[in-house]
Formats: sequence, C-alpha cells, structure tokens
Amino acid sequence: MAVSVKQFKTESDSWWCPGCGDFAVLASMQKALADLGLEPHNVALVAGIGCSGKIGNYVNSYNFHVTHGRALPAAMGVKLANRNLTVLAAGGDGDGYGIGVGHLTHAIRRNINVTYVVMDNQVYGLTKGQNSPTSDLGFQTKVSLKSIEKPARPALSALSLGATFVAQGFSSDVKQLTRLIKEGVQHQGFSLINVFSPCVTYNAINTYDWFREQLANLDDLDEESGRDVTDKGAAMNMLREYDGWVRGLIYRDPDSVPYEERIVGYSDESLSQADLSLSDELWSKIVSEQQ
Amino acid sequence: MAVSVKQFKTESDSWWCPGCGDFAVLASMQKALADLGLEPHNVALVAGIGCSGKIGNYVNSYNFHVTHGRALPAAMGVKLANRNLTVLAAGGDGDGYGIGVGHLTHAIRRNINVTYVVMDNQVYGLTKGQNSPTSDLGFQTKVSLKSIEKPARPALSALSLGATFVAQGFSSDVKQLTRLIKEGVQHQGFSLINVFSPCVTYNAINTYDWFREQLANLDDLDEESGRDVTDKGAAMNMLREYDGWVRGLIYRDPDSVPYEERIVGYSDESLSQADLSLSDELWSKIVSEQQ
Amino acid sequence: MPDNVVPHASTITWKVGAEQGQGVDSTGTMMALVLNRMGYHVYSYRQFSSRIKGGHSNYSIRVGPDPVGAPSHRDDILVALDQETIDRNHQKLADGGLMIADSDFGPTLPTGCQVELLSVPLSEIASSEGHKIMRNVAALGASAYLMNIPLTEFEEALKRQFERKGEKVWAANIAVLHKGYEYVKEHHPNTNGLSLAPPRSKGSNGSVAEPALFVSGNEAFAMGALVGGCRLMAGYPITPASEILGYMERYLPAVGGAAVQTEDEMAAIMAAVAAGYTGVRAMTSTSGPGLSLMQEILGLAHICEIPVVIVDCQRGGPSTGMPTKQEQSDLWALLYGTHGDTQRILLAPGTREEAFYDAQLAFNLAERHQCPVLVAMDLSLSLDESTVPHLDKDRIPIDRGLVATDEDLKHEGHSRFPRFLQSESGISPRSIPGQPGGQYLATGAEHGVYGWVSESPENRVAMVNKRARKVESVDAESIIYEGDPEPDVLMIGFGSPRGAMSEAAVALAADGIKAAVAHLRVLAPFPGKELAEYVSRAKQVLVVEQNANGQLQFIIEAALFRANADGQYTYPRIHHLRKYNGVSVYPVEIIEMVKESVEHGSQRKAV
Amino acid sequence: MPDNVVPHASTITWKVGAEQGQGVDSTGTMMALVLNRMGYHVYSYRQFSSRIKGGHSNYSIRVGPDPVGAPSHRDDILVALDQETIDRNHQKLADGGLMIADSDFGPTLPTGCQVELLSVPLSEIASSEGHKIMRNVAALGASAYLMNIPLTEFEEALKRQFERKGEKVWAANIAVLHKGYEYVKEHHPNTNGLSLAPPRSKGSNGSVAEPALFVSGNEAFAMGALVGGCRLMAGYPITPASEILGYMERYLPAVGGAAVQTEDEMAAIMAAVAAGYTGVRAMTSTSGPGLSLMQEILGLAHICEIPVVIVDCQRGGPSTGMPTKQEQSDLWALLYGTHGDTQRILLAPGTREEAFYDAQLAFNLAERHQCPVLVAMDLSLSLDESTVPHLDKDRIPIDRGLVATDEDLKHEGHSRFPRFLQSESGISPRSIPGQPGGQYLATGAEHGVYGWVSESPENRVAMVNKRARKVESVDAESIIYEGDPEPDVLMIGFGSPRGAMSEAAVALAADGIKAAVAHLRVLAPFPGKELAEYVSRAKQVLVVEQNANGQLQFIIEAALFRANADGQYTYPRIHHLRKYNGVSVYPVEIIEMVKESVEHGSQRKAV
Ligand SMILES: Cc1ncc(C[n+]2csc(CCOP(=O)(O)OP(=O)(O)O)c2C)c(N)n1
Ligand SMILES: Cc1ncc(C[n+]2csc(CCOP(=O)(O)OP(=O)(O)O)c2C)c(N)n1
Ligand code: SF4
Ligand code: SF4
Ligand SMILES: [Mg+2]
Ligand SMILES: [Mg+2]
Repeated sequence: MAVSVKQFKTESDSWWCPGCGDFAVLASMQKALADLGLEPHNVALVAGIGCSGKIGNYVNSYNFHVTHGRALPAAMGVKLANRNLTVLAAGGDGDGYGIGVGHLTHAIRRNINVTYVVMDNQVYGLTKGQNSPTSDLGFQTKVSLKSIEKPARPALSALSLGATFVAQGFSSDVKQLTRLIKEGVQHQGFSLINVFSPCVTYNAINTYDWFREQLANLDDLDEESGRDVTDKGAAMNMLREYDGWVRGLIYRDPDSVPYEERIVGYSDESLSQADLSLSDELWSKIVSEQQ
Repeated sequence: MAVSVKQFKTESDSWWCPGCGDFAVLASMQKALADLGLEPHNVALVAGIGCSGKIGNYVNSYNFHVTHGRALPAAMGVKLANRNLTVLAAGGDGDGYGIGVGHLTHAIRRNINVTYVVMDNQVYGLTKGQNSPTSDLGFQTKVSLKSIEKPARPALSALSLGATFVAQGFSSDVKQLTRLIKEGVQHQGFSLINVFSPCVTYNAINTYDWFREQLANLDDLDEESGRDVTDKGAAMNMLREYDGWVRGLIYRDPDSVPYEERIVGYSDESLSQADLSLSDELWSKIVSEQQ
Repeated sequence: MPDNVVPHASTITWKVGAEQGQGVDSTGTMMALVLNRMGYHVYSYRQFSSRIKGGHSNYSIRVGPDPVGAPSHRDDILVALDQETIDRNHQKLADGGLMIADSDFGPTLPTGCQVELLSVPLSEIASSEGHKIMRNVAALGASAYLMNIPLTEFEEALKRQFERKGEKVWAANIAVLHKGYEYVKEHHPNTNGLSLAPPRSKGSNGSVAEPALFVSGNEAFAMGALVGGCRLMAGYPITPASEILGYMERYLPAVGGAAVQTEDEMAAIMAAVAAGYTGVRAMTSTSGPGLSLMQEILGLAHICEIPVVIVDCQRGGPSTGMPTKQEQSDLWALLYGTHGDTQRILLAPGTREEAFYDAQLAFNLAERHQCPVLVAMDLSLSLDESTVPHLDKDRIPIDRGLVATDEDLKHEGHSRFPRFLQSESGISPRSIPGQPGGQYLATGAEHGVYGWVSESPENRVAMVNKRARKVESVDAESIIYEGDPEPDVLMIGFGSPRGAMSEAAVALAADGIKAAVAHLRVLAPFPGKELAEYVSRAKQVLVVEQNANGQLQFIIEAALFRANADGQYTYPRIHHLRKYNGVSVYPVEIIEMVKESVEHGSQRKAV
Repeated sequence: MPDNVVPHASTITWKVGAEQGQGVDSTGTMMALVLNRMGYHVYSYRQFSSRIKGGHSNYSIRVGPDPVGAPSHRDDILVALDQETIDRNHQKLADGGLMIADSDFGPTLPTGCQVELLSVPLSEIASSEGHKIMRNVAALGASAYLMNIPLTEFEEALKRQFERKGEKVWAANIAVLHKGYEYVKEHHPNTNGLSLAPPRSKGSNGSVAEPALFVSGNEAFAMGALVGGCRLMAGYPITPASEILGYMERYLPAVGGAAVQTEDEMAAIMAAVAAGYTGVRAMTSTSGPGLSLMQEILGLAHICEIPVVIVDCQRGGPSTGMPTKQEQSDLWALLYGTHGDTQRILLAPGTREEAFYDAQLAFNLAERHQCPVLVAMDLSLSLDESTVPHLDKDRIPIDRGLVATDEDLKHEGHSRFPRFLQSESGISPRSIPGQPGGQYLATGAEHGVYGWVSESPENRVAMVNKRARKVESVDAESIIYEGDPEPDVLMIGFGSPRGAMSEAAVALAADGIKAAVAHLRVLAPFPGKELAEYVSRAKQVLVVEQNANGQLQFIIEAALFRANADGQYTYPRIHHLRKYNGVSVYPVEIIEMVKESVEHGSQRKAV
C-alpha cells in the first residue's frame, strides 16, 4: 500500500528556530516511514526532552514524549508490549549521551528492535546553550564555561558496546539521512543513528558550514576503499582514523538477532491483544507449588 | 615515612563469604596504599552498594558508602572538595556497569583523578544471584533467567570513551593487582581497574579455575609481543582479539591531564581549608553588576 | 506423649537457628509445609542479616488450629544448631520452653535461663546415616516428637523433596528423621512437649478437601498479578521485593508475557509505563531506594494518564537503611514523593490473601482510572509466609476501563485522536497503539485534548482538574472495620500489623475491653470522612505503625481536621504505637499499650 | 507634560512585547535599570514560552516610589512591537491605558478595547538613524515621555550598554531615543501620560547614596551562597534554576572554588553531598524533575548526617509540566519525597532579599545540624527581578557547627573516629577528611557510633532518635508575621506570594478590614505551635498557595490538629486561594477573595 509523506505529518505548529537542523531530521524520518510503506497507527515514536524531543509533535504516529534521558527504556517498553509496532526513539545529545547514556549502553547490549535517532548539536538547546557531552574541548557559549571534558564519540562507543547497527547523518543531506533511517528501521535489532543537526541559535561553532568541512561522507569513501560495512574491526579503525567525523552507514551486523526473539516463551502477538484469562491448568500448577 | 599495611586495616569483621574474590582485592588495595606511603587520613574510599561495596568497611581511611551506582559522582565530589586527598572508588559490576554506567562514562570523559576498582564477578552477589551486565550470554543462576543480553566489555568500552588508564586484575594474583592499583593511584587522571573477582556462592560458572583458563596475562604477553601500553590502537586491537579476557595493564596515557587541573580558577589548596570570607573588593564588583 | 496446655492463644512457636547457609530455610520450610498440609494454620518468618554466608539466621513458625496473622513475642521450642543461636535467641524462649540443641557443639545455657535444654546428637545421628548435612532432619524428628506430629507427614515431605535424588538419599533422611524422634522419646521421657489442638479441617475451601496454600506476600501478590492479567514486568532486584520479579520471570513465559530485569529502577518503571501506554497490564516492583528513583517517572504516568502498577515492598529506611528489616516508612514517599500536583491511588494489603486480590484490584483501578496505582507492602508482609485456605482466581473480573471504540476513532478531517477529552468523571477513552486512527501524543508536559503541549492558563486549570476528578470515583473497600462499633479503643493501621491488631482486638475483648480495628486498605484516596465517623465513635484511638515519624498518624490527623470543617465531630485522644526497631509488631505489645492507656483513662479532647 | 493621578496603589505597570528573540528582554531590562537607578522601586517579570525563537514574549515592569513585591493584574502602558502583542495583551491593559505600537505593522485595536493607541513609527525612526533594530530604543523614548522620565537617565544607560561598540553606535541610539520622545510629544499633545510620584530617595541604605540593587531571586540566592561560603556547586541545567548554576560558574573561580555541570541530577546531588562530607560548603540547584531524581541521595545525606544545600526552584508540575510557568507544587516532594524516616529543614524565602540571607542561613543550618537543608524557591521568585535597596554581606556570620577538635581525635587504641556519638542535641562533632585520626565510615545503612553497619534493634532506635533530635534545636525566625495581632483575616503562605499578600494586607486595612500576613519562611521543622497561636487569634484564615492540591493547607491543618491535642484552641474557618494556572498571584485576587468571604461572614467552627 502506498503511503504518502503527508500521512506522517501532524497539524502541530513547528516550534524550532528557523534553520534548526532538526527540521531536516523530521523530514527524513517522515519520508523514511512513508517509503517503507508503514502506516501511522503501526508506528510509535518515543522522544526525550530537548528541542530535539519536540520531533514527536510532528510525526503522525503514536507519540510518547517522556522524561529527560529515558526515551530508550520507554521504547523498549512499547516494543515489548507490542512487538508488531515499528518503534523509533529520538532525542538530543544531552538526552541520549548525557543523562541517558546508561540506558543507551544497555539498549545496545539488549539489541532491542528500536531505531534511535539522536539529533546531535553539541549543545543543550532547550535550556539555552549549556555544554553537552559532545561539545568540543574548549567549546563555550554565552551561558557556559569553556568545556574541559573530552567529547563523547557515540559511534565508536556504541560499536565497542556491541551495537549491531551504527550510522551517522547530517541535516544537510536529507536523502542520505532518509536512507539511513530506512535501513535502521529495517535492521533486525537496535540501530543508532547519530545525526549532526546544527543548533543555529546557541552553537555558533558547529555550524552547517563547519560540518560540511568536517564530515567525510562514507558513501564516497567506502566506494573508494571498498570497506565492508559488516566488518566491525574496519569500522572501528575507520572511526578512529576520522575521530568520528564521518557520515553514512558505519556498521551493520547482518546476523543480528533482536532481543524480542531471544525471550523465552514470549508471544508472537502483541501483548496488548492477549487474552488475559489464566487457564485452570496453569492455575492448578501455580497453586500446587504453594502447598 | 614507612606505612604498614596494618595501618590500613580496620576492626570491622569480615563479612564476605569464605573464598570470595573480594578478599584479595581488599588485600591488594591495602598493600598498594601502604606501599605508596600514603597515610590513612589522606585517603578517601568511596564505595557503591553490593558485596563488593563492603570493601569500604575494611580499609582504614575516610570511607563513604553511598547509594547503588553513585560511587563515581561521590568520588568526584570528594576529590574536588579536597584535591590533596587520594581518592578511590570501588564497587561491583552491577553497581558500576549496570545502574552506574552513565556516571562511569562521564567520569572517563572528565578524567578526574580517581582510581576506580570494580570487583567484577559477573553476577549480583548481594541480592543473591541475578544476572549482571557482565554475565555471559546464557549465564543463569537459581534465581535468574538465562542471560540473553550481550555481556559488557568494560575495558574496551572505557578505551573507546577516552579512558586514560585501563587495567584488569584477577583475585588470584594479588601481586599483579597490587601493582596495578599502585599504578592507577599514581596515574594523573581517572583509572579504571576491572578485577575478575569470583563470587563463590552465586556464580558457579566463572570460578577461579575458569578465569585461570580464560585470562591471558599481559605481563607475559606484552613481554613477548613488545606491545606499547601507551598505544591506544594497539590496546583496542588486543582487547578485541582476546574479547577482553586479559589481565594486566591495558592502556595508559602518559600525557593525561586530570580534570582538576583544567578547572579555571580552582584553588591548589583543599576547599575544606579555604577561608570563606568574601573580599570587599569582589563584593563591590558583584554588587555593581546588579545596579 | 506430651500433652499439656497450649500457650499464647493456642499457638506454638517453633524456631530453628544456625549460621546463614546452614539449611535453616529448607528445614523451616519443611516443618511449615508439613503443618500446613495437616490442616494447621501456619505463620512463618525468617530473621536474616544482609550478609550472604555466615551471620546468624533463623526461621520461626507460629502454628495453631485457627488463622494466625502475626508472629509471637515468645518462642516455645528452639532448635539450635550452634551456640550463637542459643545466645541470641534464649531470651525470646518462653519460660518453660524447650530447646533442642546439637550435642555436637556442646550447647550451654546462659545462667538464669529457665528453659529445658535437650541436647540431642543431631550431627552424630545424621553422620551415622551418611552425612552430617542431615542433622536438620534429625532436628525435625526431635521436634515432631515434642509437638506430637506423626512422622508420616514428614516422610511424605522428605520423599517429595528428595525424590529426584533417588531412594537412597530419601531413605537415609527418613532413617535420620526416625532416629531424631526416637532419641528424644528415649532420653527425655519426662519432658512435657507442647501439643496443638487438632486442626479444624483437613481441607480448605469448605467442601473441597484441597490442601491450603502456604504463601508469602510477594508470592501472593505475584500470583494475583498473573491472574489480574499482568503480562509485562520490568524490575530491578532489591530486598525485599526481588521475589516478585523472580516469580514473574518464572511464570510470564507460560502466558506469553515478558519479564525484563532492567539496568536500574528508572528503566524499570519507564518500561512498565510505556507498556501501559501500549495497552498492556504492566508492573514494576521495588523497595524504598528504588521508589525514590522512580518518583520522576511516576509523575509522568500521572500526567499522561497511563495505567501501571508499582509495588513498593518497604524495608528500613532512609537510603540503604536496614535492607533486611521490617519497616513502614515509605508511606509519605508513596503519597507525596513526586514533584507537582498528582492524585494517588495507593492500596495497602494487610494479609497475603489481600495481597493476592489487591494485585488484581490494582490493575483494574489502574485501567479504570487511567493512572498509576501504587501498592504498599512491607517486609513482613512480603516475606513472611502463612496459610491461606483458598485463593479464588475468578473472584475479581478483569475490567479494562474506557478504551476507544471504532466510533471514537472516527474523527473526520483529523488524523489524530482526542485522547484527553474532558468528561464528568475526568476519565476519557484511551486508544491503544496499533489502533488505526488512535494516534495521539502522550507527553509529560501539560497538554490539550489531543495531547499537544499547551501553556494556556485555562487549559491548565481544566486539565489539572480533570486529572484530579478521576480518582474521586475510586470504588473499593477502603477501610476494613472489625470489632465493636463503639469501642473503648479503635486501633488503626495499615499493612502487616493488621494481623497483630486483629489478634489484640480478640484478646482485649476477652479481657472485657471493647476493641475494634480499622485496617486502612486504601490509603489514597484517603477515606477521611469514613474514618472520622469511626474515630468519633471510639473512646480512644491507637494508631499502630512501623515508622518513627508517625507517617500514618499525620495523614489521619490532617484528614480528621478536614472532615470536621463544620465541627460536627468530637474526636477522642489519639495514642500511637510506633515500632521502628526493625522487628514486626507483636500482638502483646498492642495489648499492653491499650491496657495501660485504658487504665489511665482516656481524656477526651474537644477537637 | 502628562501629569495625572497614578493608578494601582501608586504604581505604574509598563510592558513591552514582541516575538521571542526580538530584544524584548534587553529593552525591558534597560527600562528597569533606569528606573531603579532613579531611586524607584521596580518589580519586573518576563512571560515567555518554552520555545526558543518565535512565540510571543513580554517583559513587564511595575514601578513605584515604595517597595513593590508583586506583579499587578493590570498594565498601564503597553509597548507592542507586533500585532500578536496587542492581541494577547490588550485585555490586561487598564481602561484608559496607553498603547505604543510600531506604525510599521499597522496596529489595530480589537473592537471594544478602551485604550488609547499611539501609533509611533518606531521602525522608521530607527531606520532613519541606521538600523531598524533600534526601534526598541525609540519605544523607550516614547515611553519616557509618557512616564515623565528625563532622557538623561536613558542616555547614560545607553552609553553604558554601547560603550564598547563605539561612539557611533551609541550616538545613533541616543538620537533614536530622542526622536521617539519627541514624536509622541509632537503628535499626541493631548495624551494624558502617567506620572509617578518622585522616588523617596535617590540612594539606598539610609545614608550611603549607593544605587539600589536590582536582582532576581536566583541571583540573590547565588550571591548569598557565595557570601555564605559555598565553594562547590554541582548542578544540572533546568528551568527556572539554571541561572544559579550559571552564576556560580561565573563567580566561583574568583574564590578558588569549583562549579561542575554534571551529567544528571543524581550526579549533581551526589557530588555536592560528597563535598559536604569532605568539609566543604556545597550545593546543588534544580527544579521539580531534578528534585524527584535527587530523592534517594537526599536520604543518604540524612542518614550520613552530611551538610549540603539543595535549592528547588519550583515550576509547573508534575513531570515536565509547565516548565516556564509559576507554581508551588513541590512542597510535598520537598518535605516527604524520600523513602524512610527523615526530618527535613526546609526554608522558603519570599523575597529576593530573603533569598540572599536564606542562602547563608541554609549553609549555617546545614553545618550546625549536619544534614541537608532544602530551600524552596518558585519560578516567580527565581526569575522576577526587583529593587533591593541593600544587601549586607556581613550580617550573618558563618557558623560551621561542631567540628572535631584535636582532643576529639585522640582515641587511644582505636584508629577510627566515633563520628556518631550520642548527645543530647543529637548533634556530634564531625571530622573532616584529611584530619589525622578522623577516619570513619559514612554509610547509607544504619550504623553505630563509628559508622559501622549495625542491625541491632536497640542501636536502630537510638540512631533514628538521634537524627530526629537534631532538628529540634533549629533556631530561625520561622514565621514572619505582619499586621494586626487580632485580624479579621490572617493570610498564610510561603514563597513568592508573600509580596501579593503584604500588598493585599495594606489595601484591606485601608478598607477597614483588619488583616495580617503569616509568611512561613521555615516550612520544616514546621512551626505548628506558633502558627496555632496566630490562627486562633484570627477571625478567618486564608491560605494562599500556588498549587491545586492545597499542599500547604494540608500541612497547616495537620499541624493545627496536633497543636490542639489538649483542646485549648478554637480555630476559625480556613479558606483558601489556590492559583495553579501558571500565573503569579495578584494582590487584587486576594483582596477580592477576602472581601467576599468577610462579607459572607466568617462562620466559626469548633475545631
Ligand atoms: C530531569 C530533568 N533535568 C533537566 C531538564 C532540563 N532540560 C531540558 S532539555 C535539556 C537538555 C537538552 O539538551 P539536548 O538533549 O542536547 O537537546 P537539544 O535541546 O539540544 O535538542 C535539559 C537539561 C529536564 N527537563 N529534566
Ligand atoms: C537503588 C537500589 N536498587 C537496588 C538495590 C539492591 N541491590 C543492592 S546491591 C545490588 C547489585 C549488586 O551487584 P554488584 O554491583 O555486581 O555487586 P556484588 O554484590 O556482586 O559485589 C542491588 C541490585 C539497591 N541497594 N539500591
Ligand atoms: S535552540 Fe537550537 S536546537 Fe533548539 S530549536 Fe533553536 S536551533 Fe534548534
Ligand atoms: S555472595 Fe559472592 S560476591 Fe558476595 S560475599 Fe559471597 S562470594 Fe563474595
Ligand atoms: Mg543538544
Ligand atoms: Mg557483582
């Protein structure tokens, strides 16, 4: 069934500053969902808190806007409750790599079938410009001190934690980003898509132009080098070589088995549809164990 | 001044199960502190919750036994309050790599001068045998389901996050572990020492014997291969080759600058000794900015 | 055969103690199960330290022909497997009590101890049949003699337990059992044992001669959750709640559900809430420290109107506190812990039976009122086990509340569903992810009917009021009142002290003091009006709770003040019994306190 | 020159509005600073949405010759830089009010709007001198004419602001300022402006002719913290608390301290508590969601007896709630949020001046009583700015409480320090890491005098009681009572509504209604006895608070009940004003409510 991008739009007014990188992420996500022929009611989008988290207001799907840093456990809860939904999670660099990085670590270990899109603008946008975990050393805004912490390198860390799908996008390239999101959704397991999504209001350093200079495009690079995206060692070496400043598909594990498929006894159907009555037989067993 | 190991002992009764790997960690820590000529009152040991966290009861130093997973922010608070103290943090694999892994991530990014000793027994000991983040796939105890999550590989993750000192020890080799803890304490910055410390009560799989088989000793290996412990790429490759099952010094950044030294304006003296009065001059400046 | 009067309201308390890890638990459990199968009412509990191995631990069983709801302050028989057991427990042994000790360790009684020591070569007997490990079974044999229990019941139990290990093991155990029995019979012919009145009925449940259940509160709650349709559990281990997660991990696969041990409590509650959002009955269980960590997301569930069940098995607080000790000090955190204005539903079962039914009620209320439902348990309720004659899996039908119909989901021109429509009850139909046309935004920010974020002052007030209205219609038996309608003393409490209060009420009545118990089973919405009625009819009130701050009493007093805005009531003086040393409340403590205050007269005050 | 009577208790409210990011803030601030420098009392506040750019925002200034402590429900002059400003704000403009609008956007008044619209070509004037961006300055000129403020004051302010940008910029701004002024003078000669009574004094502080300060509550609190010896701050950004962290980041380097932006609130409070353990005055600041996350570690600080200060700048809850709106709904969470039994110290400044001194008091209390001290602020108090004539950095001496002496640290035979010795006050000397011989274990588990974990029932009771006793000696002015000692109405509140209550009291008195205010500055330990005295002397009580649940009233009622155990008091009826739509309380709302209930008579009840 053909699904149009329009079906994934909502009436909600756009909220971001004009020029914000998150617009492109939104457009890519909507396009990806439509291209995949998904239907809005079968998609759930869980978002964290931040400018980026507002993305949940603009995608017509089931939307759950949770607390700061907790998008991933929520996405897991949704997915386990109804494994037939397509579940995405989204948020900012502060939300995902700062307060929420513990959950990211464990989501990767579990490999739950959720696509996680992080809008990485190297700053706390919503709270008006504090440093974030991905802020460069020495980065500073009007309200922050010069950053003295080593910036996070999410793609490399994710790989080292055992991620089965890692990609990076850039708000200036909607086409590539759309493709990456599609691949992420299709991937059987957890997919991390880190998007360099400039904050035009509070980050005067990591601008569109800056990223254009900074980022190597793997679409080109890999063609040249013939790198195999299913080779984890190669992916890690590549990331170390570029210190993470690449965009495109970084790694994909073709043998990935999602968490849901490893759970013993877990129903194929959505638990929300389950018949909740308990059989007399099971009840007898339960009772007999207490006698 | 010569300090004896005895000075680092307390009157508190030992609490661990006979044979628990944590005894060896305790002995190594006490020996390391004594060897370094430190005095008990200049040492602070922050511990998390778990069997492992009890270590704080047996080291004569300033001891702070905090909540589950929060040893590292506490250690940072102690260190920033008095940078002249030698600060150690300790806890279990659940405490450090489970609930507390977010703080570990950021402690590494900050590179605060704290030595973190994790007693990794691949199980939740104190709560009687649930799976931990380092439990192997398929691991199971009396009270847990078969683990279906990819086990954490703390050393590799730490390196990918930018750790400046990473080592692994084993409870059967107190001599090596003592050396590693000493080196960790001497390191200028954050040091992670992951110790394979068998739980003899709840982990029937990862036993002393199992580890003896499983672990390659870097003391021997590096001698053979001539690996440079200050070469991060080599360290990562080595870890990937052995899937993390090594013991010894994995990596040390000789150029590490600890967090405290990057903080602008931060006093050389302990803040606990600071004169708390505010100069009239500074006060005038403060007031004038509000007029 | 011993044959004398049964002390302590016709119950006997038998206790076995040893170092942690020495089989105390399995020995105690076997004794309890045997008595339970015989048709007795059994109440059993462990004392343990937060150490893993080593450290004293013991298992106590209070048994009688009638329901037993509380531990006793006195033991009648103590089985000591080491000297520490004697040293730590002799004081609790009743004068004239019996002590069975393993001759092996050369047991000595502290001076002045008025009990009879039966030194029995338990280890020797066990070794003679193969292994010292069986000394616990010898102790059971010895105990059986003193309690006048036929060995056949133990034989069956041993058989059940050792069936898989082969007949040799089983036979050796039986032999040891008999030797223990015979040794006492032979060497202590003059010892007066303690004998119980015969059990009232062999079966349970009236007609059906099915053995009664023997369950802990945690087990009962988990069983209730399964019956109540819980299909997803996300939890993080913590004493004394871990067994709930463990139980669900074991049984959810049988119903196609999923149990996840998460990385921490925030992930646990977040996953459970998200599953609730997705239309699944989901829960999490924890204790104080975890509850504190869950507060933020609890508020999220409130404002998003998401059903979820959260069980808090209280233990000694604050912080790590006393992780293995009884306390009821999370009440305030349960009611008031999250920031912002929310209205809670908080249930507090007082018995294992109630835990079973309240689990089901909790899920019904959560879905009916579309909000989190909290359940307060406490360590004694969670871990103590007792006889429960029967649990009816069909008593409480599942009620899933207002779910959007096809009609609701037809909204021309709009692709979105008006999830948060205003209504008189405050409750509006919810859609379930996957339902076509049901898409909406659930957000922790204030929002309008479609869920879109709104900062309008008018909408704000409307939505705050909507959510507040929802709990007004909570329909549950909030106060379980037992006893005299115009009592000399009204005991008020919640949770596990219920058993002790009820026992005290009966004992007081026997002593001519008119007593009643108001067991608060629903703590929020707080039944203030109803309680004011009861209180105003009593001559004295005693609030029984296991915390130092008088958390329940504070709430009661605030409610009594409010209920009396028009000055229609005259309240009696409010006394309190607050026990916060980590030990369960004993009936006798209540009885003594009441007697004393009744003696001193109940000064009425004009409130 | 306009010259008529000043409305609203001799204050004027001036407001400027535009899209977020259009310089509303700097324009408003300049106006406020000019008025402040002139010796007026200024109270200013912003309205903003949680959007970053775009979305309407405005800045209001209420100004008068006497102290102003609350916003008004009415504006007198509105400067509209776009039509949305008119549409959203015209209703608040007083009848006969003045509206200055930029002719540029073709301003239109909604029908029926009884205000005078002065269409001024602000953009055109600005462009004529270089750039449209200066239209805000033109608006200031126009406003100056209508408010009868000499331009010299603005000239100086413009000079200060643009000094660094060179004289050209500065001169252009001055020119625009004058043109704006002249335009109104010329084109609206018949407009009656609003003129303020002259300021009482040009200087502040009695003799010293030093300009008054103009500060927000967050600034005042942070200044107080610096003065109070805070040397370590660990925080995590959140509206409306972020400025406290920002301020400390800016100033701590000047005193050798350290400020850390942590990864989350748990790390923030944990680091601050650890610094407190290490002997440093440390704090963290947050708002509701962060407070919820801090609950577990707050309990740790309690049981470990560690001094630390935690500021909660309340906003609309629960969960994300209304992040940019005023509310006071964290009270329960502040008092009861953590699990287990703890005793809180909770301060609640009501003015910016109090925020400054309470910060210092908080650190003193924390170290004196060796426990966390919480400070409740609220969005209006945190972010609204006002004139504060003088702040005295030497008024409150630093008191570090009981710290171990050399004598204490001599304990022969022991290498450890008995940190938790019992004492009458419950407080025992603490050692500071680094002190030889002071080593001890601070643990979240229950412990004995050396800090070693203890599960003994006796020790447990002793330690719980020790900690509870500590706060009994808190010595602070808990209730600030203003007004008639036997009032017709007693208003009770906490936090920012204090200003509105005080203003209402004065206005009511002027209308012949005897009024008083009990401002609760210390909410824990709750001054129940003292309040009961005040309440019993009033004919009516009105509890004013900004939450829906009546969180303060609940506590008050519980305390009144308890205080009246002997029935000595007769309390009047308790009315309430609960405003929870996100907007500050206006004096007029209180006045109207009081008048109405006084008219309907105050039915006394026998409580
Ligand atoms: C528990 C909690 N702490 C703090 C906040 C305040 N807060 C909102 S968003 C945010 C960080 C935003 O940064 P990021 O995740 O990078 O998102 P961005 O706005 O840059 O897209 C913070 C600290 C909050 N909402 N909840
Ligand atoms: C917030 C919180 N959640 C749960 C617990 C219960 N708990 C105590 S220790 C522990 C895990 C112990 O595992 P680990 O860290 O590996 O330490 P070990 O006992 O194996 O040394 C847990 C879950 C707690 N104390 N606090
Ligand atoms: S502040 Fe930055 S991240 Fe936020 S909406 Fe504006 S541009 Fe985007
Ligand atoms: S349970 Fe395991 S980790 Fe804990 S003390 Fe015993 S052996 Fe050590
Ligand atoms: Mg960001
Ligand atoms: Mg462990």
